[in-house]
Amino acid sequence: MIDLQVSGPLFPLFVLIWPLVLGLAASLPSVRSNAIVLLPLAPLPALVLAVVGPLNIPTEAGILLLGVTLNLDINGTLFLGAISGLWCLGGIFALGYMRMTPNPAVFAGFWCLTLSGNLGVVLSQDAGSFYVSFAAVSLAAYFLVVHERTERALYAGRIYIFLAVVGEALLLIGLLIGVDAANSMSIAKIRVALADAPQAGWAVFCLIGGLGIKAGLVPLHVWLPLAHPAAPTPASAVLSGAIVKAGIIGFIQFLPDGTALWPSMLLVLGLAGTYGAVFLGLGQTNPKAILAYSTISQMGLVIAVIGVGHLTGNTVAAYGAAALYCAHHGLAKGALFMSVGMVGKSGRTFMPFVLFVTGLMAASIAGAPFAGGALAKSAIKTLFEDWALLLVTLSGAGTTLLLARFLMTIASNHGPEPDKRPSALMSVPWFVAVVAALLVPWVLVDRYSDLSVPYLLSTGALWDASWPVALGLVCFFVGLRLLPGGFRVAEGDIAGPLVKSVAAVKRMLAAVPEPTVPTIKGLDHIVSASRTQAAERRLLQLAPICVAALILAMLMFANI
Amino acid sequence: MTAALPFLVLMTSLVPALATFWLPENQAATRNGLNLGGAILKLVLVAYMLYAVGQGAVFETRLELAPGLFLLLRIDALALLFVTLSAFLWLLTTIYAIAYFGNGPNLSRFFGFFSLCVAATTGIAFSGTLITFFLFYELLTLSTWPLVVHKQNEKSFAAGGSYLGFALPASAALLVAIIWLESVTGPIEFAAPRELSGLDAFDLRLILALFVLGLGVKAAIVPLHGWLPAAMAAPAPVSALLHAVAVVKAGAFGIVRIIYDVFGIDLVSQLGMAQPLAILASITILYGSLRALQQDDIKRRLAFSTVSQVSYIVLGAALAGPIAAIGGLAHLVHQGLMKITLFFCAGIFAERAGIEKIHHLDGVGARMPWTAFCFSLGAMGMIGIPPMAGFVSKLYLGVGALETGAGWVVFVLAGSSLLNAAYFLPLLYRMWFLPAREDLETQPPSERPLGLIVPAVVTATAALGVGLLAGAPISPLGWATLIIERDYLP
Amino acid sequence: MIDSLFDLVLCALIIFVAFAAVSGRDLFTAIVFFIVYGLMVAIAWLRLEAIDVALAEAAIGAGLTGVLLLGAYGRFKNIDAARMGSWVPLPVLIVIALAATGLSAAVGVVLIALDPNGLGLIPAVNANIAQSGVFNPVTAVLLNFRAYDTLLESIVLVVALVGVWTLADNSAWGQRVGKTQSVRANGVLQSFGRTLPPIGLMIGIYFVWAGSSQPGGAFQGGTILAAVGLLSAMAGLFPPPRVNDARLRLSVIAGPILFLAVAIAGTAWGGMFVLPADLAYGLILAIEIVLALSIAITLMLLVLGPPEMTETPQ
Amino acid sequence: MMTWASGWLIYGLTGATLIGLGLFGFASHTNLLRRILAFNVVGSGIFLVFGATGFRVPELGADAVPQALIITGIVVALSATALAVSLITRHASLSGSATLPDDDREDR
Amino acid sequence: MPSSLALTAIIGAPLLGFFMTIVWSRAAAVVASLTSMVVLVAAVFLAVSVSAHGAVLTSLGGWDAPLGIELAADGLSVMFMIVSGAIVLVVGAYAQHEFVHPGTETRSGFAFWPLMLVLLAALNGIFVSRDFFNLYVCFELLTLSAVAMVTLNGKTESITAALRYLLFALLGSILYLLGAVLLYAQFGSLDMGVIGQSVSSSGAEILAAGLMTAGLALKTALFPFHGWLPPAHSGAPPPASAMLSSLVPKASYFITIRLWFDVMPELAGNPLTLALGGLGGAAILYGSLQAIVQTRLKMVVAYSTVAQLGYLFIVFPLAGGDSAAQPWSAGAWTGGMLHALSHALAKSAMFLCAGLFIISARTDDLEALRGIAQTMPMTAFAFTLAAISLLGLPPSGGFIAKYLMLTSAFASGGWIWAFLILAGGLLAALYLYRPVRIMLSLPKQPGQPFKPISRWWQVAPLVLALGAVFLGIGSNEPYALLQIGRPVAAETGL
Repeated sequence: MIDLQVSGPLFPLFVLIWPLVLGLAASLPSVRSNAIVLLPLAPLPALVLAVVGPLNIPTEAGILLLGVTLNLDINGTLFLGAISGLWCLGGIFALGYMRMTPNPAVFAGFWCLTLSGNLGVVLSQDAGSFYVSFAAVSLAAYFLVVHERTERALYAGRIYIFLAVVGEALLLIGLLIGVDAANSMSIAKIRVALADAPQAGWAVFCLIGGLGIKAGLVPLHVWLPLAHPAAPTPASAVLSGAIVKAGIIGFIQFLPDGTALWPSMLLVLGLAGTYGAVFLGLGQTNPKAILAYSTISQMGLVIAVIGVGHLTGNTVAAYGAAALYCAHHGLAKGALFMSVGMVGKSGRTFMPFVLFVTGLMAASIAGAPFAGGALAKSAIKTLFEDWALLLVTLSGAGTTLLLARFLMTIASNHGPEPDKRPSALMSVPWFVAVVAALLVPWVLVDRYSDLSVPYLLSTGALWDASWPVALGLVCFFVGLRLLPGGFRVAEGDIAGPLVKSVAAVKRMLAAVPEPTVPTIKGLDHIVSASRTQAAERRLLQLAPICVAALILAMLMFANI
Repeated sequence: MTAALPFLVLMTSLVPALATFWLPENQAATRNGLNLGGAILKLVLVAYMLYAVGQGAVFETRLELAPGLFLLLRIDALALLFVTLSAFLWLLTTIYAIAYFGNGPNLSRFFGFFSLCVAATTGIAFSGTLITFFLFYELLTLSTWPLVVHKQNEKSFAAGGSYLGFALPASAALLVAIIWLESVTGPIEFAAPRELSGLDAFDLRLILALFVLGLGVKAAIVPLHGWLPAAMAAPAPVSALLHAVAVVKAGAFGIVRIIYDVFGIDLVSQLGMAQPLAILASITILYGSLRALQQDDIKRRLAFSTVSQVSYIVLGAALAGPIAAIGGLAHLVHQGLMKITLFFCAGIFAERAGIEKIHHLDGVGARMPWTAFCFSLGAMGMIGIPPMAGFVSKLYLGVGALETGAGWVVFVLAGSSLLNAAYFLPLLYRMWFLPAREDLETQPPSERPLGLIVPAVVTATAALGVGLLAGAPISPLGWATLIIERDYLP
Repeated sequence: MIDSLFDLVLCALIIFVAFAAVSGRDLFTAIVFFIVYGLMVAIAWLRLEAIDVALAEAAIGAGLTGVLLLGAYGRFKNIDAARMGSWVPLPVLIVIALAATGLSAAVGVVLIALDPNGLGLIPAVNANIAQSGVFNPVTAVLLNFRAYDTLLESIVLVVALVGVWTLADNSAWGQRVGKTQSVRANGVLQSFGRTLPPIGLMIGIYFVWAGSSQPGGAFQGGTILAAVGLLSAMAGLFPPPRVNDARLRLSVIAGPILFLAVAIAGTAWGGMFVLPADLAYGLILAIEIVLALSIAITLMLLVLGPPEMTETPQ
Repeated sequence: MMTWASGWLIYGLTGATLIGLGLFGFASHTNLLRRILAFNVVGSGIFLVFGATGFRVPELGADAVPQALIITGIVVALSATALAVSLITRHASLSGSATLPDDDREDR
Repeated sequence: MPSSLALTAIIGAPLLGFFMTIVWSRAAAVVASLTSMVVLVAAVFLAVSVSAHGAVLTSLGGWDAPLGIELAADGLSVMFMIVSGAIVLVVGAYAQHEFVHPGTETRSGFAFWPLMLVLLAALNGIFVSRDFFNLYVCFELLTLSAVAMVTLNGKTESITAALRYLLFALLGSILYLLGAVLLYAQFGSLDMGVIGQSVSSSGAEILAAGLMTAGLALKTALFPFHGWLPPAHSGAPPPASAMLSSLVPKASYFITIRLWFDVMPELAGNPLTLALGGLGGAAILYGSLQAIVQTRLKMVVAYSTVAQLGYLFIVFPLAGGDSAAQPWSAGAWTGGMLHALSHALAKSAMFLCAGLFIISARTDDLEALRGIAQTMPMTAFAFTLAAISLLGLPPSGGFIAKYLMLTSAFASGGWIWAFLILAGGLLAALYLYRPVRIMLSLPKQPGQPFKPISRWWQVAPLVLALGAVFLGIGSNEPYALLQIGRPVAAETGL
């Protein structure tokens, strides 16, 4: 018998395969038109695994790929839970939001594939399956981005796929070096080996690049503000809430302990993203684009956390905090994107409620007191010191500013029919996401940081949470007064020049000629048949001379 | 039985080839039966050999051509890797070709030479001596030409001329290399590598360079690749043969043989030839991709893609490390599966919908879903998107490169992946996302007969499968590992 | 001394005449000088005690070759002077002259360096002539010791004849050979043609018969017979034969075929070309006679040339 | 002892001279008939050399083998001459030229 | 005894056939076929006998050398006889369609058969003769029959070509004869064996050898004496061309080889071998270039002969001179001989193909042959097979020959010869590719401009081409046979 070489619990494998099965099922003719129904079902096993799953019991399947190893550690559980939860909610939301969408089967199929990849990124403990998962999540998401097939969506898709492929390539380099250094596919071993391998610098650089593209690391972020607005809202929600996290997970998985240049770089780039995205986001008019920049900003913060964790050598705390922050951000950002969908389907009467809940969510992300976000923010703040701490704290103001701008933008976007209310299939998952975002950190904060709930309810902590938000609001209103029309930044800021330069390189290459076999046509002129033939036939006259010469040569040189 | 087995396997292709030549044009059933029967019989024999060789058996047939000039057929694991691929693809391509040509003209000639090509490829794979290799290599050159010019129009003849224009000087170089080497060492058998100390290092380098020159034409190493894009003038089954079953593979396989069984990795490294060869392969990888990017014709684009991809195999050999070698050898199969899928599909596009240019592909995905889907799978494999097979090769190559200290190669691999994406994704994009041409709309093309689409589906599935199940011992990767670990590692 | 002087003068004359033949101003002069040259060389052969060769040279080298050349010259009447050919350009001429001189000198040097007492195969011939069946050593060599050469030589003549015939017009095939002559009645040729043949016939037959013991033989005799035949034909005594006349063809090959048959029959006596000593004389004589006839006819036909379409003579 | 006055050598050297003379004529004329004539001069020169070397010891008479071979040679030369003359005649009647086309500069 | 009978038959039978075809021209084709069959059988019988008992030697008339003439058959001559017998047999079968006319006898219908048979006799005579003067007579026989064959179609160009051929050949004969005369003067013998035993490097020998070599080179059409060959071979009727191009130059080459390897190897200094090899190399390059620019198929094939004959002279530097005693000498020599044989087969096949094309298309203008492969696939295939052998591609006889020569070239460090051999192969690819391509192209007009040709007729060239290929596949026996009687005892093996 063929040895399947499987050991450990099979359920994690099922978690990954189940969405794929559903995805394939979507292509069945009988399912095709109602394929959206499958969306909420796909992440359910993962959710179960996250809730009840055993920790740190690896699953190994030797014959799959290059030997698949899956495992769930404590941070992974959180990521898995948040991600699968959001995917689940997004799926339900889609049931309501995308009832009449064209090609539901394609959407569902790739939704499931993306999901599977996303979950795989969390679970994978070997470079092969991580890469496969990462590729799945990156590339399949393309289909979510371009689902509506509009010019804009296709353009966004092009930029997205370009960066995704570049990211894959960079990731591949990093993985290759890592696998070689570790002489193993195991991510844990790679992480250790990369600490002092000869080409580790290259590897880490490429890993940061490849993963950073997904995580919206500045300056590789350009795809987010293009892709998010283009995608259907449920897709935007999972893109921003869950898919982006794949990069962060990668950082946590691969980055080795070390005190090289790169932790500082992460810190600087992260903070630059945090603030730069706020500025660029304020120049947007599309609410989803604003949210996308907000995601860049928030992820910048997480990246800075990872950087600082490595700088201080306190990676365990930093990863825990980052996981918590990501979990909250994922749910909250998902909820905010759903809000955009809700707004479109809501009449004037239902709007205040939507706006209120949305504001609540925005406040949570900004870190307003009592909200889950505040806890997450507190958790990461413990890692920073001095100026960095100040910058992180102040970023709350920036977030407030940006999200205030968001609220202002959606406030006028309600639907035309005054009494229209979104279906329950939309509002329920939306509401669940909001509640989860607000509550989950309260439940988990003590597991993922040194902080305790009582401390967080202390006045000092509340003040620390409040003033940046207040400052942000003040800035917002001052800004409104000073610049009533705002300012404009193109979606995807530097994407345009990027496209042009690629086209120019392509044109240059086309000018290089291609080697071919030389033709022999010119020979006719060199060897003029008629002339040489006449000459050679006349050689009869020269024959005696040649004969004499031959004999002379023999006489002179023969072996006498 | 065992002594005759290599000969028998060779005959499974050679006998149908020679018999087919004499069949009247209208005996289609006999012709198809002969060729399919041969292919199936061969697969059965190959399956048996896979089992036996996996257990450590070696088969040999030895014939004397002229005094001291042996025709030695020897089946080892490496030979079997190549033969398995070509036997499998031969069957599929035959099915495809039967459907493709229908009642076209000159089919006896076509299938005769086609099977002859496969026989030559089998011979190349089984060659146990340099001269045997050369004989079959030339037989391949000659039997391919009638296929390239099958359409007998100006363009095919230009392609055929280009093919011979590259291949014949290359044969000369190969012959010089073989004779030069053997004039010092005596006849060389792969299984018993000679002590090459009779030659000084400079001569050895020159000989190796000549070998590369001679084999590089078929392996389409830049700048010897010019014939391959031109050869796309041939019908699709021929392209499949050129790009996947036989020709380019023969060149790459030859380079592997030379490096591993004639010189030995250590000597190649000592001579300082490994790195230049790796650089050459890398340049080819990138150059082919860059060229592919500029092509407007689907088959030309695919051809340049082959230029790029085949050098992965060469690269694997040139890196002179076990892991890279495994990657290269696995890629021999992987590339074959993926590229043949692409050419099958390109053939269906051209034959059934008249699609030859890239901009004609718009919206074809919905009208020819199976074809487009298989094409997409193949393309993704080429890019190296996991879990398609291409990724596995790349991973091994990259790791192997790092292992031998050639870290720069990983950037080549990554760059190549990017470029592959750059020239394949627009095709997929057009197929799936752009609106269809009007005539496609009004007269949706058929993907029938089944003989056309089924082989494509099978190869696409196989390309996916060998990636998904790469860890299995009988996957190409597993087999390549067996080859390297059992036969080439001390 | 006087002998040597004679030799020197003769040689000087030969060279002078040869020079005139090679470089004579016009073609006709050259041919005439060539015939003279042939006769003088025949005298030289007499001085070298090679009477058989002298006969052959006079009959064939000078006579028949001269006739052939003169006949061809007659066909050149219609050719423009401009297309009669000329010398090659002077520089080439000089080089050719130098090369030719060098070659002559080389041969000369070699001759001088030869062993002056070289006997060649004289002892061998003398030792074996008794078994050859004939007394003339030259005939012994020709028809016994090296009979194979002679057989081939006789075949060369036939091949040349086939070659000459091949040059006919397709439409002329089956016609009479040669350009039919119209002879003036009672002209010189005709009276010659009436008187000379009987004499020639006698001489020819004598040569053939004498060949076995004295100088003479099939070729010389055959040549004279051929001359007789030619003269008779030109005099209109008998019409030239038709090219596809079976008797004609048979007579052309009769000699060689008999020769070959005897040669093959030799295998019965121990090997090809073996002639048993007691039968040798008779066989050789038979071969000589038949061969001479065949040679005569072949030579005559060679001179007459391929069949040409002409009106029948009045 | 060899002397310059030895009869055979005089004829031998004459033959050598004739060879050169004939070759010169053969190569230097473009007229075909003259070439054939020159060819015959070369031939008889060679035969003379042959015959002369067979007469090196006059006391024993002439060597019969060269004589026989010379006779054979003369007949062979005649055969060749006959074929050549026929060819030349035929060529002349077809092309109106007594030379080969490439040799005949006026022809072009 | 039976083997000397075979030796007799090999010359006697075609001579007998010659006579019979003259008087009995109605049955000429049958006589010719029977005769060449007898010759072939005798040659094969001789081959068996030679390989079993070594070279066969017989004295004609019971007179041993030096007085008499000796014939000998060793491996080399037997191989040449087999190949020429086979070629003549096939050509004869082919020519039945071209030179047999029912009803009244025609000029070419009469002349072809005796000429063919006497050509065969002359060839065999040359291959077995040990006597230099006898060789002269055989050469004259060969020359006259070959020249006569050139004139068979009666066109002005053919007459001109024949005339030029005759002049070159006569010059060659006469130089050779002078050489033979000088040898007799020096040694008192014309026998190869007698002379070979007493070579002393005297002036007479050197002059004689030089004259003979020059004369033979003229007859072999060695560059630059090749000017007569292309017009003669392309002007003759195709069956005649087939024999002229494949066999006739080989005869004089054969004697050149005998002269320098059997009789006087001591005289072959490096300058001589280099000069011959150099001329051979020049022939390869020049002939190939000319072949490339020709516009008529037969001219391409004829110039190809010029080039291919060049290979034969590369044997001299590789196996003669200082190389003679080296281990690689055997390979080079054998390679050269195999090349001569495989070229003979391939070239005769090509000319027969050309002949069929001419009959079908009424011209051999390359452009006019466009698409002829559709009408005559078998002939086109035969042409291509022959081309493969000429290119020296495996597994043909041409390949084995070139392989052996290249091996020797490398072993001896003779780079330049290796280069020439390879360059010749590549150039051959250039000049043979064009006709093949044109034949296989689709015709310009859809109509059928070609006259169909019976399949049986097309078999003839195919048989010869296959012979060239099988000479490579089964080169074991020929290789062994060629070694028998080879004078220099160097190592065998590749």
